[in-house]
Amino acid sequence: MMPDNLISALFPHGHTLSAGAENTLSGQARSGGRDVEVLGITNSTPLGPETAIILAGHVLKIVKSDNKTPIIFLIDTASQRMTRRDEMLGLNEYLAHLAKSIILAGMAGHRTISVLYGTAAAGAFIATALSTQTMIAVDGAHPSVMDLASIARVTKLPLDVLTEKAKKTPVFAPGVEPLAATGAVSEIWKLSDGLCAERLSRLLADNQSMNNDNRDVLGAGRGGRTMAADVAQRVEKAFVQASDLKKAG
Amino acid sequence: MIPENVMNQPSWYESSARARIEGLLDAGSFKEILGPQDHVMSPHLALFDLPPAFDDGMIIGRGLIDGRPVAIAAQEGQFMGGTFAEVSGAKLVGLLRAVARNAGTPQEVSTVFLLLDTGGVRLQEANAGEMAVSETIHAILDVRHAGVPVVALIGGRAGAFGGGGLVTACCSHIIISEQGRISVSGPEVIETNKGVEEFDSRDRALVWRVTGGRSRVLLGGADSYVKGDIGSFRKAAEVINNNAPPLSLETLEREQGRLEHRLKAYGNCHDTPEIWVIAGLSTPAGIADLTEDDFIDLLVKEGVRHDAR
Amino acid sequence: MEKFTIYTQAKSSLGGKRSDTLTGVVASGNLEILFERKGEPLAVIVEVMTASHGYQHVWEAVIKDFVARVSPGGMYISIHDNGARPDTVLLRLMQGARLMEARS
Amino acid sequence: MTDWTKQKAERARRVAAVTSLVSGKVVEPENVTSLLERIICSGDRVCLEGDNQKQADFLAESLTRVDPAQVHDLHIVQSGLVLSEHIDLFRLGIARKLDFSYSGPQSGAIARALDQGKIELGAIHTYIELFARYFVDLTPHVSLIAAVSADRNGNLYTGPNTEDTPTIVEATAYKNGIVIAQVNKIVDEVPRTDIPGDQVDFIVEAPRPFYVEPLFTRDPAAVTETQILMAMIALKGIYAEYRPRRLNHGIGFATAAIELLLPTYGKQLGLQGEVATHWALNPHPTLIPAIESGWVQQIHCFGSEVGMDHYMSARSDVYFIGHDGTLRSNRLLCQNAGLYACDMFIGSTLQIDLAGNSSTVTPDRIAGFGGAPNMGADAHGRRHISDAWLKAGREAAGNNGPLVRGRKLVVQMAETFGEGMKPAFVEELDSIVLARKLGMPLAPVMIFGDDVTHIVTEEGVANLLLCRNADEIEQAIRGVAGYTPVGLARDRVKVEALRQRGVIRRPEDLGIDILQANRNLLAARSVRDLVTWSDGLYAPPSKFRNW
Repeated sequence: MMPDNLISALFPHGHTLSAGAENTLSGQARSGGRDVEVLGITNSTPLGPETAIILAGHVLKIVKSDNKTPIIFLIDTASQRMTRRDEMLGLNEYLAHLAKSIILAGMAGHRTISVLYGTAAAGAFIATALSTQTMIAVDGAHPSVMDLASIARVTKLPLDVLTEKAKKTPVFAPGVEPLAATGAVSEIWKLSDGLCAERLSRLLADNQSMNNDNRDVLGAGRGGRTMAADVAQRVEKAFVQASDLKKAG
Repeated sequence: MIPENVMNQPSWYESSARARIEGLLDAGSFKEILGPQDHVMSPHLALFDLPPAFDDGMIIGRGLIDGRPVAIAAQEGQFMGGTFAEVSGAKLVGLLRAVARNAGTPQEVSTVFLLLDTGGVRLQEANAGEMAVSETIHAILDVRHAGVPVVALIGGRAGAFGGGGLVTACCSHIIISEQGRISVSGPEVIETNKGVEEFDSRDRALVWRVTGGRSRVLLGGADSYVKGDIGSFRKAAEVINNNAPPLSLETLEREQGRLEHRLKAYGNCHDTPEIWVIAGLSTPAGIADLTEDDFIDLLVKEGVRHDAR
Repeated sequence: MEKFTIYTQAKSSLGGKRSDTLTGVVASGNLEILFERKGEPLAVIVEVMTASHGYQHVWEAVIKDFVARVSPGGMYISIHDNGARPDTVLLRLMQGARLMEARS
Repeated sequence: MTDWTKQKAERARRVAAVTSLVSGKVVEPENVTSLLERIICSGDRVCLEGDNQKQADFLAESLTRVDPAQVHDLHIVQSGLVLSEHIDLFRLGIARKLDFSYSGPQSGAIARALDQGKIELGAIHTYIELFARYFVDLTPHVSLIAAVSADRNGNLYTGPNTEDTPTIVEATAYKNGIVIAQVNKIVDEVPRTDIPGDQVDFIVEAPRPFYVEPLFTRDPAAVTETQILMAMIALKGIYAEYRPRRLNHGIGFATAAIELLLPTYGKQLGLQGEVATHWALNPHPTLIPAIESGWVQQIHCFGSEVGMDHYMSARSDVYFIGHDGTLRSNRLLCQNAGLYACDMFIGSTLQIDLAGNSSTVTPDRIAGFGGAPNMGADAHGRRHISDAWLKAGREAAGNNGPLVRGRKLVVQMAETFGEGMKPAFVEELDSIVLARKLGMPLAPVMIFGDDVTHIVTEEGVANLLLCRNADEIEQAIRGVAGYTPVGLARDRVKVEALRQRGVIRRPEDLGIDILQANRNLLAARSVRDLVTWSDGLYAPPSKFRNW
């Protein structure tokens, strides 16, 4: 099913989006007076090799056209598909290929933005929404790594204890707010306020140093990841010093 | 008389992350960054009453292989399953960013080696771990974009699961041993979610047929296959040079073609021997039972090469 | 997590030049021990963080035997324990001391 | 006039009652439950073959389906009670009384059933003891057995897992009992006749092959440094001292470590050809490196082991192999060999008290004994000598004492702390607590202290032969009990005195550097290595693979 509400909120000035095979969508739209490419996953589809390879194919075709058109990803996936067959075929390669294609598009000068309007979890989340330069959460977005019940099973902690802990420490809690705190989500939009199209065109206009992954800095500022940015920076400094040490020794 | 093929060098599978680094690099050349004495540890494990590790299970630094400067990162699979977490992830991300930033400077390295041994994201700090995986992938691609190959070495107890499977497939080149496993969802996870009929995680021969080193290298999920001793990993690491594929549109288009073909050719198979039948291998049901030497001969004969990655 | 520090004295300083070493891994039933050469030459300070509660007297007995066997004066020893048994603790301590005694 | 053939007549009556259900000796699987209802009468003693490994599982399942109103109060007499169906018989009221040896996975269920009064327990036997009673007062009326194949005359091929079958059939068939066999396949000709057809009344081709549990496979990858240290202590402190050539090993990891150290550390000690040449032993995969290195001359087996069949067939100089080319095992005979023909038993245990009594019973489990008590007992009937036996006997008698007889070396290995930091050394065995709770007149002690000659822990070896009184035994045990409460409560002066006398020997007393105890000493570090050692002949079950 096409996310018509979302599409009309983002692209009131027209689009040619249509549903494709394997619960994908694709087409072009207008935003802020320019053409954008739009790709998506619908129906909370668990991400398997078929869906991933179709989307990656679209992305690579857009990159090949060499016109630097922005790409907007509308994401409603689930976790990666969990079957023996998919793993046997190398699901990790398919998901990584999709991630690489999206990141390559960014490197090649395409502004990449994901709009999460449904669920996304674990490897599917990494391969899609988290591979774009900017991620937006709208109504219905529910990103997660794993649901609390599964975390409870793995950590062997009672669910209610875990739920209680999650309130105090959002570092493992599912949902938009905890993930926004880590820097994953840039902005949270409401479809009903009628401002989404405007916000999108503003984002598209701002393409300064978009290939600098600064989500850890964002996470530090928001208090959801207090150590990551600092540790990474310390390592970067020490890396240069370690090379000096080598020469000295 | 102990057979030579048993009484071998220290095994990669059994060794600690630190022992792997020692064995991989030129003797005494490892310079650790944020080592144990810096006490940079996970702030989150105390909430779960779990003991931290001085290095958070991620050992990073610089060193030499055959005199060439390299960057190296190793996950300790025995600590929290080698998981990606806030600190362990940030150490890796910082290292990769430093490599990308210093490419072309006197501080540059020729290659990055990732000794992955991971169950994926550390669930006790799931969001930070998920972000660490994503940031690692971005940083690996930046390193590759800067012209420095990133090589994954897979052969530890924990394998390369979850986000670790994605990270592996983002590298320029993958070296794997028989014991190595690469997958996204682990067999136990699939069994828990989909039932034992879908994936019997206790049938370990099946687990290895689906995720193990031999199947991965035959199917194209890994590039080099080595025996399980540290010395063999080092030998394979020595010969990696800058002809690893750059990250480019052409590379990804070739990968697109390779993965589309795989799906089309083998998409109806349910176990790897069915794939080997279609692929025309001579002992489709007996791949796992070949000796290491016979399997390596088979690879040479088949000329399996998957350089589009 | 239970945390405590054991202060004791050795008869002599531990030989060797290494400033620090790490032995063991925080795996189930295992522990990691960080040896650092710092502080008074005969003092032995052992900082323990352990997932098994209620065994401080056992730790003290193990450390006492270790100090009697090896005389690790001048060592600051930090331990992260994930339920290692006392024999494993003693083995790791001996391994760590042996590494510290190395010439470089 | 006395009728001296009542049993014979009764047997004939029962056999006649099932003529409509059988064709010759063959019964179809769907008719088995009806057949059992007519063959078995309430109150019968029934042996439902449950060996250490091989299980007559289809017959067990069929027996649980009989009508308890018709068949009840059975007296189950079998060595292994390991399937859930075995417990179901008691739960359903089909069986009431039980005499057995070993329960393994059902140990918790047996304890619960006992507690609920569902089982009336006769005794927990050792294997030989139960087999002996088959011929005295526990002779089965009906035995339900398992074999690999049968011909239409009932000749059975039991395959490598012959185990208990000949003993059960001997007792049943020659005392007017009825023998029913499930087989994996009915064939025209069996590869060899393990059980002659005239001792077998009925055969059924089971819908699936009988279940076999791989009980003796210890993954070298799981052998710890502590176990390696203990193995080194045992090799240097016991094997090198007494030079036992004929022996049995238990199935724990500590003895697996010894097996894996023979070709390395054992060779360094110059022990090859001097010790461990002849064995009464299950087919331990971890012994493959020692066999391949030429240490082992001969092994007789209690049963087989999953994956070892091809290897053993190809090593017929070492193993007992039939003319058909497959292993012949026999639990009774091998247990007897372990009791009388071995100089040493060495095995792991879970709990040892201050008198050296040991047990694997925990408060909520009745695991039974299996063979350890026979292997781990001095055979007072033994009359032949060996150097090891005489040396142990001399030590026990004291240098000046009269030599009454030799002693079997009975060595218990225990890591001072077990799973979950549970101390192996205790003031009182859990089995004694359990016996009190269940009102059992005899506590299930695995090996009695007066049979134990040595205790090996990671702290050292205690030689109880050299102890002259109960106090010395207690301090010798405390002296190797490490940091357990029992160990911490040692009398340090007395322990040091015992050490001076050589009663206690620590690694350093034996010239062992504990930092040598490392996994690179193992001749094989993985199951894959064992396969390589075996030249590809060993085919481990899937659950032990990582390739």
